[in-house]
Amino acid sequence: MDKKKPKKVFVQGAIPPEKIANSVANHQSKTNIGAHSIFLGQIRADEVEGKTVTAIDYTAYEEMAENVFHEIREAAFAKFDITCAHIYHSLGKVNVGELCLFVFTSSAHRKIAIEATNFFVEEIKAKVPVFGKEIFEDETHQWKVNGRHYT
Amino acid sequence: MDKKKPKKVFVQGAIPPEKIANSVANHQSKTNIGAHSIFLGQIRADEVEGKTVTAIDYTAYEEMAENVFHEIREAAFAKFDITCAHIYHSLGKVNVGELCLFVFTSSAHRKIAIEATNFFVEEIKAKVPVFGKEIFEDETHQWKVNGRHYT
Amino acid sequence: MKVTVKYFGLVAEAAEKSEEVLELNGELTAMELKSQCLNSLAIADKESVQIAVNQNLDDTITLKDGDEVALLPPFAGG
Amino acid sequence: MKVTVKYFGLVAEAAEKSEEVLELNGELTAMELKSQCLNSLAIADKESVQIAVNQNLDDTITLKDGDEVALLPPFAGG
Repeated sequence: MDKKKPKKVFVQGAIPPEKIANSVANHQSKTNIGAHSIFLGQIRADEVEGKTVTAIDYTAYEEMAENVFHEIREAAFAKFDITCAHIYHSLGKVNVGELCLFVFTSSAHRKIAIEATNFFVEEIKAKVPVFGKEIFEDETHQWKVNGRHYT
Repeated sequence: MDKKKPKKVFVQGAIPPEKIANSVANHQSKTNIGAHSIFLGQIRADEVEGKTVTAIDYTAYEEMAENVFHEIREAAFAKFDITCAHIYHSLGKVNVGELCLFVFTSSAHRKIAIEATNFFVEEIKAKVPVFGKEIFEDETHQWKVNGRHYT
Repeated sequence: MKVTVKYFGLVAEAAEKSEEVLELNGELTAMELKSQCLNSLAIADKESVQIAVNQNLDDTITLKDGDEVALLPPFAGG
Repeated sequence: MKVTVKYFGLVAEAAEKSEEVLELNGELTAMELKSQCLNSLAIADKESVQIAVNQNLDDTITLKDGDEVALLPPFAGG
């Protein structure tokens, strides 16, 4: 089953916008699809005590993270009548303005695709062991925590 | 105000996937954005009494439609703390597998972007005078009605 | 008085026209004009057709000279 | 018995290492090992660090020879 095949989620560095166009183009032959829902996470130039974030350096407990991504996929396919689902997450340094997360689900019907994308985004933030070092312009850093800025 | 400027929503024919990549790339300099939410409508090969849809030919009461799109934008900016919002809708013939609607919103925070995109999609379907002729493989047709297949 | 009537989608198909200018005598509401225009047309669900007067969907409006009226079948955008 | 301990994010930074193999004597739960590993580290919020044993976040597990243990600071994916 295509949908059950484990897929590699992590990509090195930022996710290029062309990847989104390519992913969409690859689904134009699937004529049972009526709706695509896409979520993109972009690195914000947050200010913390007068210093500005210039990049986030992502690391992960990779083996566990890939397994958790896979479990989230399985749960999503059990819960929602989606045709396809793709997730990509950056590892390594991603600069401000660049993309670090790309979630893409497709379904015959819009509400299903939209709900499935939301499910993926919330599950990823809550359950995947990914760590983010926010790097400031002066080369100092702090560790990002989900829910602190990003709600 | 950039956000208040009326923008042309209608495009002739299908929306190419590259348009999505270009739109995303154009927002990488806006470093207060943390999340993009995108919805894409794709033409489905629906079967109706044994015949298969091969394309939808869209027409609109264009002047009214552009005004309604503008009102929906104003309402969205009043309701949600979004940075940007873009909508594109096809006119003319769009083949099965091609894209007819592209909604793109951006915000500092993911929930706002996601809710704003949902708002746009629901409002567009309910309020914009766009008409769709579903063309079957044998050249016959029927008129599409929102809510009949597309819920 | 003159009003311009625009036809869209399945209404335009049934009417075999997309626009016409009508010469009206006396007071007429949007709803009355809609009935008059749809009366002779082969449309299964006339209830589902909305009428806009100068882009306003209120069908209780009384028409006046120069109005642009549109007969709109169910919306199918998105 | 031996367990491999992996350190991530701010825990790896504070520990100045990403992995080590520990030789343990006697029975130890995941929670006890976590306390032992974090004890000497300069980490403000030790409560927020989770421990996974063979990718399982249950910290009541009793460790056994060959386990892979990971010390995980708050997640920041997405």
